[in-house]
Amino acid sequence: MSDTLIPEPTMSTSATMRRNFWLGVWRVMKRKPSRMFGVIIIAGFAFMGVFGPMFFPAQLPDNPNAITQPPSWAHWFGTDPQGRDVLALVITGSRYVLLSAAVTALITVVFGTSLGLFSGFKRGRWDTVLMRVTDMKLTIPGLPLLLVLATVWKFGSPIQMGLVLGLLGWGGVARAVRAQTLSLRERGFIEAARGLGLSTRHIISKELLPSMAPYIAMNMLIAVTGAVYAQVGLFFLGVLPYESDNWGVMLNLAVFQAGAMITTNALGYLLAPLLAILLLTLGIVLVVDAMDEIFNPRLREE
Amino acid sequence: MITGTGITKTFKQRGNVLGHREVPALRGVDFEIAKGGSASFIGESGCGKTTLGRIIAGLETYDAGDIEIDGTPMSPLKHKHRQPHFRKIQMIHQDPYSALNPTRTIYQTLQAPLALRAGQTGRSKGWIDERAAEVLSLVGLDPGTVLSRYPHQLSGGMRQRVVIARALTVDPEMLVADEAVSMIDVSLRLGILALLKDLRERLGVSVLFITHDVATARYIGGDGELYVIYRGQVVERGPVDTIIADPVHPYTQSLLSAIPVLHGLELPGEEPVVPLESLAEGQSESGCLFAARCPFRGDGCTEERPLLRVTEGVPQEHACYYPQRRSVIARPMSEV
Amino acid sequence: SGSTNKSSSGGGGGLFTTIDVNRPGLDASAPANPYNPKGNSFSGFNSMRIAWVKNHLTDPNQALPGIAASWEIAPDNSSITLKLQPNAKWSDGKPVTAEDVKMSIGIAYTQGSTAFSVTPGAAGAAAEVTVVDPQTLKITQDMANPSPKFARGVLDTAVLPAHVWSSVLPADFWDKLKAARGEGAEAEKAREEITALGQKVLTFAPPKDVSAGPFVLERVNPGEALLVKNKSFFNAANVAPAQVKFLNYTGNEQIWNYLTAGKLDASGFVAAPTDVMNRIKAAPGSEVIKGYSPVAVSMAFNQSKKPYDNVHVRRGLAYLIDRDQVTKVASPEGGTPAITTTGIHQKAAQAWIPDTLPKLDPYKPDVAKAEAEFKDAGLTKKDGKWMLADGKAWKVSMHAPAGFSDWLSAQENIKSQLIKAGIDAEVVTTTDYPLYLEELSAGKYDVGFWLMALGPAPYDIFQRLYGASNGWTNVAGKIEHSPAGKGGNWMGDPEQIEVDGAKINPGELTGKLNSATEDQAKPIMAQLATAANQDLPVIQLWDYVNNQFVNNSRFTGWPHDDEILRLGTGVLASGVWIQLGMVKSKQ
Amino acid sequence: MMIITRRLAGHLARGFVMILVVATISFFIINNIPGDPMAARYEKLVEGGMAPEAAAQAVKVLYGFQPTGSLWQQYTDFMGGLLHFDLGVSVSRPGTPVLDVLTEAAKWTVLPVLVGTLLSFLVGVVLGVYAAIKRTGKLGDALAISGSLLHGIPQYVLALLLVVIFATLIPILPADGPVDILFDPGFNAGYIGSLIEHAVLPVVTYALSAYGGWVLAMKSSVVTVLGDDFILAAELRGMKRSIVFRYIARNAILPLFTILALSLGLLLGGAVFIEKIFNYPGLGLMLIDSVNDRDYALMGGAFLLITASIIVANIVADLFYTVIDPRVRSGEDAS
Amino acid sequence: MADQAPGVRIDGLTVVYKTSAGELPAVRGINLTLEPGTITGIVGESGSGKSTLALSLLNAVQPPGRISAGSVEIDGLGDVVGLAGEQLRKARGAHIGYVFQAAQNSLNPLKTVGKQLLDLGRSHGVEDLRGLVREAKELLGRMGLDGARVLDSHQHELSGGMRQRVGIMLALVLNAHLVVLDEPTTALDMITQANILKIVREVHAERGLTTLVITHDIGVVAEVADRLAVMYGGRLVEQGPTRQVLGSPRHPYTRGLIRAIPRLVGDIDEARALPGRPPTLVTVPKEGCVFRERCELRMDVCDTVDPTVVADGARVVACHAVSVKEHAS
Ligand SMILES: Nc1ncnc2c1ncn2[C@@H]1O[C@H](COP(=O)(O)OP(=O)(O)OP(=O)(O)O)[C@@H](O)[C@H]1O
Ligand SMILES: Nc1ncnc2c1ncn2[C@@H]1O[C@H](COP(=O)(O)OP(=O)(O)OP(=O)(O)O)[C@@H](O)[C@H]1O
Ligand SMILES: [Mg+2]
Ligand SMILES: [Mg+2]
Repeated sequence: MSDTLIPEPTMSTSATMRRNFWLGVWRVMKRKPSRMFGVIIIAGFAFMGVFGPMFFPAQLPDNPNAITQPPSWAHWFGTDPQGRDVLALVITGSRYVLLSAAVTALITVVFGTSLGLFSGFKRGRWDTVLMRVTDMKLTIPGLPLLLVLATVWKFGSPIQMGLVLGLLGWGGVARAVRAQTLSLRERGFIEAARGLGLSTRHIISKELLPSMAPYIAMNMLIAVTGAVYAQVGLFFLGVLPYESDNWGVMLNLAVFQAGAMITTNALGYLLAPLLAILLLTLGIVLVVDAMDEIFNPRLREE
Repeated sequence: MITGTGITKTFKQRGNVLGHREVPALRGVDFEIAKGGSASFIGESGCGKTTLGRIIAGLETYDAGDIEIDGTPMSPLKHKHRQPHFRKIQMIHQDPYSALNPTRTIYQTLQAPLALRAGQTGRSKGWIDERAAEVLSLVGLDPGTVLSRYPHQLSGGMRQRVVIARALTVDPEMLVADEAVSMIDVSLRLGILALLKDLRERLGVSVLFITHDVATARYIGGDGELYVIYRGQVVERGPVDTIIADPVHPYTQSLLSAIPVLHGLELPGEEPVVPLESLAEGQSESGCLFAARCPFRGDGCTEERPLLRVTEGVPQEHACYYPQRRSVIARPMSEV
Repeated sequence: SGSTNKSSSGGGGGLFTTIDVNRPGLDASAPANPYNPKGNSFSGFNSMRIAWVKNHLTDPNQALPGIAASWEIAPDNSSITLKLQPNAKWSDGKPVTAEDVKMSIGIAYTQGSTAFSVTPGAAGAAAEVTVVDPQTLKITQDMANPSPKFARGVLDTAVLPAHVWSSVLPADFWDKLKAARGEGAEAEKAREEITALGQKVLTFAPPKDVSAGPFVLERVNPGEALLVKNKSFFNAANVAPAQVKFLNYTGNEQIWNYLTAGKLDASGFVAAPTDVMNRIKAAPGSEVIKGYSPVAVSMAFNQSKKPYDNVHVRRGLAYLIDRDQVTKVASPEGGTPAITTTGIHQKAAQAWIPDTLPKLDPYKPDVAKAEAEFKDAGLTKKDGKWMLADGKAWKVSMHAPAGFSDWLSAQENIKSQLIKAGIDAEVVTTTDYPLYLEELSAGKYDVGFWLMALGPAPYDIFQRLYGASNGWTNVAGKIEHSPAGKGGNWMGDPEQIEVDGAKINPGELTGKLNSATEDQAKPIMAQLATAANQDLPVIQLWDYVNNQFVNNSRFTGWPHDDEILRLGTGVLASGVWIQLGMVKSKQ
Repeated sequence: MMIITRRLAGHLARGFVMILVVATISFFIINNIPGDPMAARYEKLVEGGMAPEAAAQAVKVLYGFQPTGSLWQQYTDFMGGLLHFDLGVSVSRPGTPVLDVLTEAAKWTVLPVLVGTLLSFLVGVVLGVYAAIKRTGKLGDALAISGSLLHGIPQYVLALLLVVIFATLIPILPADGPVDILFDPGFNAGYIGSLIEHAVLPVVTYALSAYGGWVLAMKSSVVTVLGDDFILAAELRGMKRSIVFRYIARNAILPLFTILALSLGLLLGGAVFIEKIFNYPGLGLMLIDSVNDRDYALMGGAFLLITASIIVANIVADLFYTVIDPRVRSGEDAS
Repeated sequence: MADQAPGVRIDGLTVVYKTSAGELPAVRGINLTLEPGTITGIVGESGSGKSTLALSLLNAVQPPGRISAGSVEIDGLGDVVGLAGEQLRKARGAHIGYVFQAAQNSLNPLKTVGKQLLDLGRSHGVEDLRGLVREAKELLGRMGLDGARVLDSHQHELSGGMRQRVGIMLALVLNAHLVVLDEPTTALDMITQANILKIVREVHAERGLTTLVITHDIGVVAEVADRLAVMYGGRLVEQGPTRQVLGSPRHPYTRGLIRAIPRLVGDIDEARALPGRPPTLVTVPKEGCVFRERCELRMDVCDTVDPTVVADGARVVACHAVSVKEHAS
């Protein structure tokens, strides 16, 4: 029966599939213009984080004669109390924020996913123990813990910052992934794969993970926002060491030093990082909206 | 040859610290399926058919008893060593929608187990592609159009065929078909059944057919054995046609009586048996499990549980103190 | 000495709204106890002191009358005799007597204060407290280690009602105190016991506020505290407000908000950026009264770190940093750029060392001079960047605690100035002040900011520069020096430094100031100022200005007299002005 | 009833263990906090003109009672105290037991959190239903997107914006504490009015920041329920719209109640930003203060209290569910 | 309220669903008459439009679907397609009882059956609620259940068969005389199914109803229905008295369907699968015979012309081949 034509899709294998995937993503994105907008925003932030600082000198030019100026043509968001351009600060500051957010997201997702997968897949005693730990972790309130931790550790670099936030943030993902794993486990196809003798690695990486991709991706984006908020918030509260162009520090200085609440001169200094956060939120919200469709081949193609 | 002796399974329904509920799903089931042969399990919803099927396919553990595959008992083996044996037994799920990974194309679905085989036997990638096309052709699908599809792009019948094709990739000795057609369009069901029958005949794959529809059991495994299961216990066991024609256990009789009569074509059986209603209540654990619902219950039925055995004048094994033939099934008008 | 101003017309009533800028976070559960760090006791309002000491430029013993109407200081500072206000009364109507004051002094001993300390050998400690008559007390100084500011220490003591607080001190307290002044194990034990009493004092919660001040605490909630006029106050007739409301705050921005909204009738100084300052000044009735604050901030070096051990490097930096610019960015209203590094606030310097001041190097910004100094120090300039003598990169790493925004601004500005001059620089913050201090004194930082020139007493002025932080400790009048990096010596100046060709020991000189009279002090001050100027253990950046915000919409009569404005730290000046009858309700 | 008691027993046991663990963690973290509060206090006194020796003595008085003894000793003392609800004595407020400080602060947290959460819950749930019903329309889209946005915006951003608008640009609302002192505390119009006026901004911030979550949760819950057969069945039986609506609402709101209880617990600790920005003297602000004051005892106590409130909220949520969902009540798993 | 079994005349009924490919008909040009007092069964495979048709009887097609043409005349109600608002709501339940496809989930999980019954009574302005409860208990008792206990139970406390009976009770308790049962036994096991079918038959007779039973299982229709209609791709391809249709099916689809059922007795090999597969909304031919792709009697005309519905006494068939044969014979 066999030497029938070697069917066409076998040659197409991964390359075409990948192409089809991206075509599908394109279709999903096109369906709602808002999603495109979201992607553009996120791409913009990513670009800003990677290349933004390159457009500016390491030490931003300051001007002691023009400190805390209101927005003008020269300085779209005005200047800070050192007379530096606020927009430039936001842009150069994005790297810290986004880098640590990326680290957080990575840790959250990798740690949370592996733990959730392991727990849901192994079940039994391991599951019980891990989930108790996760429960406990989830019970401990993050922000207060961070406040207390901030007195013990110095979050010197964005990587360290991201690390700590990541280690505090995996609980939710682990929970969600475990729940997903448990429910997928009951699906026929996982059982079939086990029956066929496929390796656990195959089952996890090829069968489970792709099905959970939207959840994971969504959680990753949520982790990114969460991390941005948490760290900016901590800097804002002033419990973390100061970094001159950090968004949170800008907020802190705008409020507690430049008097943004009192004079409109400093309003730009306050609003610029706020707007950056809002915009990032918006971008992420819009993209999360498309996540399910991107990873679901059915929704992708319709 | 696959045999099981005294398979017992009790589910512990998760409670909390202070205890849990026990659900006895199987109570010492014996079975035997010859190479290339067939067997059918029938019974009401919740009687334990699926559980038994999953145990046979190695997807579920059991509390007592043992399964022997080609003479090798499974219990003493470690999980890792059992696996190659159980791989010879492949399960066809009831629901072809969930049995295929929606994120993987049919090619990917078939390729994974084939790649495993290829790796073990040192075959080339070309062989994988060839074999993928081959198994699809075996189940009557056109590889050219199907391979690159995602499951959602196929109809229910095609999906079920893909599921069967996937099972065939590992050259199984037995297929466990759990209600394999109940979610498929009526007009297509017979196609799948025919395919299974065909595979049995051509490839010598034995088929274990799990269903609540006796007629389909007859279609696939007319020459095999029928196991009637009630609340985890086999209450009647024998050749399919014998049991259909001459059921002796009141539960089997109720099941057969319940089959709708095609009024234009058939005449109803003369002595239909309707069980006394009280399925949910009074699930007493003592005596005959069916006693509470049995219209013919007699002395002793509620005291000691009847075990599967052969009695005089009854060709098939049964677990009833008062076995009696009754004409319950509808007969075609043409025969009358 | 002075007397109560009785000329003004009476009360007038009204609500006086103010804020204690030194104490964020009013705590509703804290007692009206002046020693409790969160206590709801507002100095000048419901908390009275013997007198209100001033930050005179040179004389630490000047004060405005408080519960003491007048006092006499022995010419050799060996004693002070207090005359209480003749009709001073507690808010519950009982008279304030010399016994009350004596008990207050006893309580002060348990807490430790400048004049009432049980630490053996403490300078300027009192030896004896004698009640002469119900209105008169005499307090003598232990002349073993006298201090010219003994009287200040006595005057600056809170008075508490004996009939409320007496249970806090045991009956044999004065005997114990006497024992504590001795030597040996017995004395040690007595001192322990007195210190232990301190705990009791600290946590003592009077059932209700009994005040000898113009006001008495009515109630506190987490947002505000309300005080009402003390009808029994000796000068009640001239106390204008009927009620005083203390607002709470958690951050400066809130005070700015109050001020721009014209909510506050008076407030101590709070740093504010220029724009905010302008808004505040623009508020109706708003006025800023400039006062004197004997504090300066400096950029301090850790000389165990290279290249700061080299005086040329420090001088080079002094020539580079434009202090005017730094001050303009960091503290435009609250500070004036230091004219040069002297270790003394410039106003006080003019009084203390008028002849020496012009001779000191002003370190005017001068790149050429700076570069010459760096070259002298062996530094090299490569690709426009200054390298250390050993060829390694040089980065000026400045530290500050995170909450100190004016310091941070200053450091940011300095950083940018240095970078422009080819010196790499960075600003590193520490989460908070306690940690900053701990790490600073552990020698973890290269460069940090440091407060100094804490007048008016000459010893206090210089001990910030040539005291413990620089290795010299003063134990019972004996000066000892620990080497750099040990015993809290993080500045690391050598024990002897050369000034105008002569070797001096600045620590010892500073120690001498502790007992020197004004005339004796002057030449020493000149010597030390010159030493600081030439050796530059720190670079003095700006001298603080103690501005007071007042509002003329509801009350008038704010003093503008510089002398009156120089009230000591920790006192709510407006409370003193009110009790003296200066402040009037606007009709 | 049996089930409820059983569940409660399990929860309490687990909650107790949790508290012990958290207490241990906080004890050790807090014991490792660097920074010497004595040094800072000393500096302050010296800056204020006190002689160094005297300042040293004053500091000793203030911090003289700092815990001494081995770490293990301190730990057992701490845990022993816990069993009697004794959280030690505040360092920055000498003489005041931590528990007193906490209860005082908790008072100011609980009220606005409660009001804000309930308010947002009501509004969010109603609009969530609307968003679900109109989910294909523009309005539904707008509600959902605005919900996501508000849900996504950090609390402090909202709070800052509100302060800028209502306390700075158009100064119509106070942002400085919980009440005006001039009013006699008690049940009188002035005092209560002042309380309310001061609570407006914090409450609105809570409400706004929580609202998005409710809208989204309610929307998805309603969409799920709308897809349930029994709703169509009820319509096909000719049930009144109001009754059908009640069916939808009650079934959809059920899972939200759990979240509600949980979020109340979480909010107790999560109020840090709002309290800081509005100077509302609740637990969050106190936590920040205690961190800044290096008041170990207070910090540990606050942290513990916040965690405990979450644990309690968890238990309450679960029991609540047990009571209102007949499926759980009868022992079946409702998942 | 009609106290007698009403007749129903469905005329030219077309229902379309809005999809990404535009509005597509799920039910097209259906003419069907339910004689008063009869049980009519409709069989068809998944997606053939059975539920859509059933919902149309109550004018309850859910968005994105809508009735685009045709009428449903019910005695005593008029054209249901024209009803709206309160009128329509009152007709549902009181005139037409509907037993839901997945009756397992047709009850509010949070309320007891009794409370839902009272809600139903209030919705229809029943004044004598006690009477309603009595009636319900009677009905349940009639179906072999302990009425009081069932009314006191929540959905999850009832088994599938019990829920289905509760569904039937709720459809009948307001004294509706037209009852639509959509897949009343799907997902029930054999014995329960037989039981429910028996109840349907008995209740139908006792209360004098007009009943429409919808199923994909010919066996079910064969058990209960007087008349049988076969649907395929949204069209009615054949109808007639059950015994006649089963005994001598005319339409090739009906024939194929019957042949595809494995039987308990007789030669197994007679059973044969239908080739091809049922169409979906998108793949169903827009013109011509909907069944032609799978038809063994396919002719050229089938591709372009809709077969006309030919009535022959009580039997109706829509097939070119059949009419040709008839003409020939
Ligand atoms: N994982 C499980 N946990 C607890 N109980 C289970 C589990 N799986 C099955 N059961 C119980 O075991 C019994 C047998 O279930 P099983 O699924 O084998 O029945 P079945 O005969 O296949 O029924 P159906 O015809 O409905 O598929 C049932 O009572 C079921 O509730
Ligand atoms: N909401 C909907 N949107 C789009 N198409 C729909 C919708 N509901 C039903 N359809 C389509 O209408 C056709 C008829 O559906 P209907 O539910 O009436 O079929 P059915 O015969 O009842 O099938 P089943 O046996 O699966 O219940 C199907 O092709 C289905 O895909
Ligand atoms: Mg099953
Ligand atoms: Mg249907």
